[in-house]
Amino acid sequence: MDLNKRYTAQSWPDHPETATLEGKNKFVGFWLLLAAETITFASLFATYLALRDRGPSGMEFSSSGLFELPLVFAMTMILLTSSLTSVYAIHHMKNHNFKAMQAWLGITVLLGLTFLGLEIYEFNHYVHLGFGYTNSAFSAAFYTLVGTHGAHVLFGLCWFIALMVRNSKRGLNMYNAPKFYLAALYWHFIDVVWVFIFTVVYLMGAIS
Amino acid sequence: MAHDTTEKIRSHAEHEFLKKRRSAEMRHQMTSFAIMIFLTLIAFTLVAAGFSTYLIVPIILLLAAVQVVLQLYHFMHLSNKGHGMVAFFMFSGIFVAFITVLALVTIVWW
Amino acid sequence: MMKGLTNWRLFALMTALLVFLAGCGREEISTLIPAGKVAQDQFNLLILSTAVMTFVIIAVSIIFVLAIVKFRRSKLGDDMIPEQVEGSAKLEFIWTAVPIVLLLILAVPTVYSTFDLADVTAMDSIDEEGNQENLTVNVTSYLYWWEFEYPEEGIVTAQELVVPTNERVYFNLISADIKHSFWIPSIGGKLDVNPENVNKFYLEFDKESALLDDGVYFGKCAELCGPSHALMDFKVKSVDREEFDQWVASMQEEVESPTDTTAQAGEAIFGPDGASCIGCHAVSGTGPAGMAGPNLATFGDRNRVAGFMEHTEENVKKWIQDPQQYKPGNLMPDGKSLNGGEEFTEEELDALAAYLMSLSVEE
Amino acid sequence: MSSLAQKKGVGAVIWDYMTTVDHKKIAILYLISGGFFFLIGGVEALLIRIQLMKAGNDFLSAGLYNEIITMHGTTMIFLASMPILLGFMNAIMPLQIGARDVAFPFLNSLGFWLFFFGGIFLNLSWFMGGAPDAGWTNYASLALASEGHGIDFYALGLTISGFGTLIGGINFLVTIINMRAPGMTYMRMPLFTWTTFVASALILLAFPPLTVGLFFMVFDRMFGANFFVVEMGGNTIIWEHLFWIFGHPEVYILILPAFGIFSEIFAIFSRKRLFGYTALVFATILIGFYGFMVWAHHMFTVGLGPTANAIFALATMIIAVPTGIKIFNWLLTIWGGSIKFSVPMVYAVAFIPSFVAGGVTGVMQAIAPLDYQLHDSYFIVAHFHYVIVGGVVLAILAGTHLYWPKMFGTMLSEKLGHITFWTFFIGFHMTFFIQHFLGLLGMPRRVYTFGADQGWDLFNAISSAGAAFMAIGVIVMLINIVITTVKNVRVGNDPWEDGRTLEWAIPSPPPFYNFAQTPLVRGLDTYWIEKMEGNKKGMVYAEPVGDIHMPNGSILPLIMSFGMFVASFGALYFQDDSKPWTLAVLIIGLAILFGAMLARSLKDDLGFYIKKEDLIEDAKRGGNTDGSK
Ligand code: HEA
Ligand code: HEA
Ligand code: HEC
Ligand code: CUA
Ligand SMILES: [Cu+2]
Repeated sequence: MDLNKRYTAQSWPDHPETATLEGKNKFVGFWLLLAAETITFASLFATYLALRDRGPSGMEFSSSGLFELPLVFAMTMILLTSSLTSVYAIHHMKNHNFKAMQAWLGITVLLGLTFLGLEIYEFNHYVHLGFGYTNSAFSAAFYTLVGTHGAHVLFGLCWFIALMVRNSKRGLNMYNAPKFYLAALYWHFIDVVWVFIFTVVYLMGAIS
Repeated sequence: MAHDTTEKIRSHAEHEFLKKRRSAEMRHQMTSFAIMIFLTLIAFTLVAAGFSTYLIVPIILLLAAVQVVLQLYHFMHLSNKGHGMVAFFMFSGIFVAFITVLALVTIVWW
Repeated sequence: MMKGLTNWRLFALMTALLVFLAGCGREEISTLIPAGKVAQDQFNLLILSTAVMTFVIIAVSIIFVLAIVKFRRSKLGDDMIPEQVEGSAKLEFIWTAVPIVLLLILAVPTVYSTFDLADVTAMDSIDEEGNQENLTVNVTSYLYWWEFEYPEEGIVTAQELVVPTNERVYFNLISADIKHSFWIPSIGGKLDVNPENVNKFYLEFDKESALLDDGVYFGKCAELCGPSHALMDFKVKSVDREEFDQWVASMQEEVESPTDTTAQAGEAIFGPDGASCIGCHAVSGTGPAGMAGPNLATFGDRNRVAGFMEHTEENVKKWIQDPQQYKPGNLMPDGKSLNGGEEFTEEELDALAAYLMSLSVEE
Repeated sequence: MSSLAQKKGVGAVIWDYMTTVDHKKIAILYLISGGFFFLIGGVEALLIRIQLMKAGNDFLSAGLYNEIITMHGTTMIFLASMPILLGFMNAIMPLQIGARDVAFPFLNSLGFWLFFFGGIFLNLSWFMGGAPDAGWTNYASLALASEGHGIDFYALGLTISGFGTLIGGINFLVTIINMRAPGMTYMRMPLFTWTTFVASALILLAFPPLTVGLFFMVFDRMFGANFFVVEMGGNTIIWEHLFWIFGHPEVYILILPAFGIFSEIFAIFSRKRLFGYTALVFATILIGFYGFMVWAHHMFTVGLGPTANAIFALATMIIAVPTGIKIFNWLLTIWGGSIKFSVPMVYAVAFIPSFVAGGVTGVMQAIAPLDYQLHDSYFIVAHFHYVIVGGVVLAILAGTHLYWPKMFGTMLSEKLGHITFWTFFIGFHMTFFIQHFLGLLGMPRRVYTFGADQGWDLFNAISSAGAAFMAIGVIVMLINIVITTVKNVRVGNDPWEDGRTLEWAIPSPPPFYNFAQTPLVRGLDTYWIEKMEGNKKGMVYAEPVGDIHMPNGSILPLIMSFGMFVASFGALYFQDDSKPWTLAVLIIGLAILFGAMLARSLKDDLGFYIKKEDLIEDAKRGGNTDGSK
């Protein structure tokens, strides 16, 4: 594959992410990874549900009293929006508009960072209330589930940033187009997981 | 095994058509996004309003499921051409995910 | 005719096999010599399924042997190119349908028995006077020993379960530390003893254990639980109802001090002013339950020391001196540390052994 | 850079293997390390049998015995059987579908090195304070109570090698989905490729629960979490579920590729196409699917309640149906064929009754109330060794003989092969048949000793004697391998003469680009079709000779795996106060890992081209280059 080959918007293929065999392979492989991730998260959710509110006798924390819903609401909105901004980025990728793509990715990263900041704040807050990781089965399950999601956000951000920096000078080509596409897919997947987290952990917790 | 696609240059008309289609698609995405936000709002409002648990839980789970479908099908294009195999594996994954959750919520019962 | 013949052969073969095996096994522990309803039900399932499986194996073997005998290349010649057959829908149907039928034959009794053996609804039923109708035993497992509490009767014993024959006995199982599994092979299948929940089931004991060579049924821990998992045995005495009631009554009596002087000396060492064995071991049949060591009220009546060693004074002494050597990883301290840093003297050991052997509720 | 063959020094060869991304070399790496672990697991098995040879034996102490059974089970399943099968998949599957390589050559190598370092890590426990001792199932309450670091080695080691396996699975799936040669439709794929596909799908879907369970174990033991700590609200049954949601599919991950190997053998050595190919394919898929709905049959005695037990009992029994379909289709494949009893075929033929015997005892265990008696007794040990040794190990031995010429270009001795077969086969039945009865006579499994008064002495002695026969068989096989390698008599494309699928149409061993021209597949058993039609070249080409794009080798996979290996030591000793360096080691390890990952993603690695001229040149010399560049 020739990295220096220049494309114009007109010669840029319809589906750049799957236009080469490498692209196709990455694409299918990545989706398979997402299928595995689905099960990973399901196992974490299942454990969380089984251990929710379980702790040593006399534990003072329960899911109904602990969580800060307004904060969670803000986080949800931010993450949902970032999912849309990454859709814009890919839209521009497909139109072979590198600058616009980078800009939208930049916005996505900013939103992601905000989300991560809020999550760190939230965890810190709970820990200060005395709800530490080693307190109970409940706290372990909670932090592990939500924290694993947080780690995915962090990884997604690093990925975006690495791609943006690495390719800033050379623009779009057949080699990196699939990478951008997959990073965006990953980001959507993170959003999907969050939808379940806010529903199952926070909302269902608040009313249990 | 061809590693580069044979290059195809679109005519001007084709290109314009494609751009139109993409913009239309983008409007579509905006709609999905609006729906997602709306569903989220409903979910949070329901909880804030404090209806009976038995009522809310199924509803918010359903809302979550709808959102996920929107993400998968619109943002992630799961229904597009060439996604047959990956969709199959995603569903297998969801199936295993489902029985895992089912097992741990029903069978760890004490 | 052909079919009848195979069936007959099969039956003969199975009977022969079982006779052979029964000869090898021990009545105290073999699942092939069931001594109670539960084990009997399970044994019947074993026979039924073995018959079905033997049929399967024979069917496969016939085709198999014919094929490898008839179609060897050495017989057919080197150049023979067989016809490339694609398959046969009819055959596919047959070998889908027949196994399904066979499985259905197994499925019905499986489901029935699964529910039947799990039926503990009668556990809490009470008669007019408000007494429990059925005997319930609370089993608690500890690292390498078993405690049996009879809540209605208010008595506790360890290592040796005593039960009446010919009635249902219900069990509540819970573990005090890690997971174990409660299994008396000739009486019925096992049930896990989990740390987080109480498991319930019932067993029936048809035969008095006194009629066995060893006088007891052998019970086992069936879940890997550490180094001495292999030694976490217990014994079961099944006696008729009358004898059982007597046993309960004498368990409920106050313990009398021994009359023999050596044993009296042993009692002193055992007590709070001696090596404080009493801090971990109760010697009264009334308990309490949940002590750090097994209740020793019936020690003199036991069949084994620590569940698996021959029941002799010699072994008791060895055990007290160095439990680790015999049951690695068990939680009883060795003689030296119990005796304030000094080994027990031979006399002290004699005394302890005599005392322990004198602890008895049988006449 | 040219494909010219050249003599290389030992160092260069080792470096070549450390950096290779060629699926055929990775296959060899898998085979060697898997074989090595098989020997270790086998020696552990022999130690077990020596200890249980007679009542009250004191050859091994109680604690050591538990370590040995744990490591025996873990090693055999995760480090021996699975990698060896992955090796065969790597060696053969791309050839069968007419591909030049797998989809992700780099990840392929990463998968291997992760497995390798995970396995080494696990086995280092022997020298670093004791091996894991809670059984290969590692049930949580015992695992948390276990002292020392054995369990930590287990949890971290399996996490690492588990990642490797998962990567391997994804790689094979994508390869099969995207890289089949023109004309190779799904329903024309050889059965070994099909079983690779389904087994990889099972890897994809089954490993995540295990990984999560292991993570919980790591966090509970090393970082103070309480997932399984009952007093803190934890629940140990969660581990059992997660383990078996993985564990049951795992046994099908083992047996399906074995089925695949035997399917190939039956067709080749009967000179007949597989009877009921379509049924075989669907049965494979069905087994994979049902595999996910039966895991609780390992937990019948846990106390899940009669409803759960009944459902899982019935679901389990159903698996007998697709498995039966396979057995009968194999029987009908040899029926009417022309059977040649070469070594691979002898194994395949012996496999049928052995596996059926193991399968039907599985169905007996599926009868929940009966399983209350059988569970955790030697009956279970007998069952799973019948299916594993009688299925998987026989397949591995058969596959070794079958594919040895394709992988190494030499033929293992038939005579020694038959000796191995008979000693191993007799030993196998002797060891394990009698164990059914031990179980029925009340002998629990995982006991380091047993009393003489329980009637188990004779049977245990017989069982131990059988193990010795198996050992002789394995040793003869090692001798066979050495002799064959020393003699080095080269063979042609189709050494068994009746090969049916694409891998037999190309040289043994194949050139590193596999196919100079991508083949066009014209039907099931494409090579057989060409042979029957008198096509001397063995295949029809889908493209003219042209430049071939190949990936570059890389040392990064090894470095990444090594990073995880290092980081694991940091995590392992994390809670030891006496070791202040743990955090530093953890960080260094992760830095190596992520550094290598970053290097990989920042450096464009576009591979290289083999020139058309070189290919033509190569073809003249028989197309037998060794792939050095
Ligand atoms: C390769 C590995 C492998 C395979 C293929 C199987 C196959 C099967 N296994 Fe096995 N199993 C194990 C490996 C395997 N198992 C291991 C390792 C354990 C123990 C783990 C541990 O605790 O350490 C275990 C334990 C195990 C248990 C738990 C026992 C217990 O601990 O209490 C059960 C219970 O149902 C079971 C059932 C089955 C069944 C029904 C099959 C079926 O797939 C078998 C199907 C095949 C046939 C039935 C034969 C061919 C069919 C016909 C000829 C058709 C006609 C047949 C009939 C109508 C019956 N297995
Ligand atoms: C793939 C899986 C696999 C394989 C192949 C085997 C193979 C064998 N297994 Fe095992 N086994 C398990 C998986 C496997 N096993 C599992 C999962 C358990 C449960 C563990 C647990 O309870 O947690 C188990 C448990 C287990 C037990 C029960 C232990 C107990 O419960 O207390 C026994 C006892 O007999 C046993 C025996 C054997 C024997 C004799 C072989 C033989 O077939 C081995 C044959 C191989 C050899 C004999 C190798 C010979 C090697 C040489 C001669 C070396 C030469 C040396 C050099 C050149 C360096 N195994
Ligand atoms: C720290 C508690 C503790 C103390 C103190 C203790 N034991 Fe024990 N003892 C145990 C435990 C626990 C067992 C069960 C060991 C096993 O079987 O795993 C046991 C078992 C025994 C047994 C075998 C019981 C049986 O049912 O067969 C005897 C006999 C015994 N102890 C005697 C003594 C004597 C005598 C002393 C004092 C010198 C003593 N013990 C002090 C904890 C204790
Ligand atoms: Cu208790 Cu094994
Ligand atoms: Cu299973």
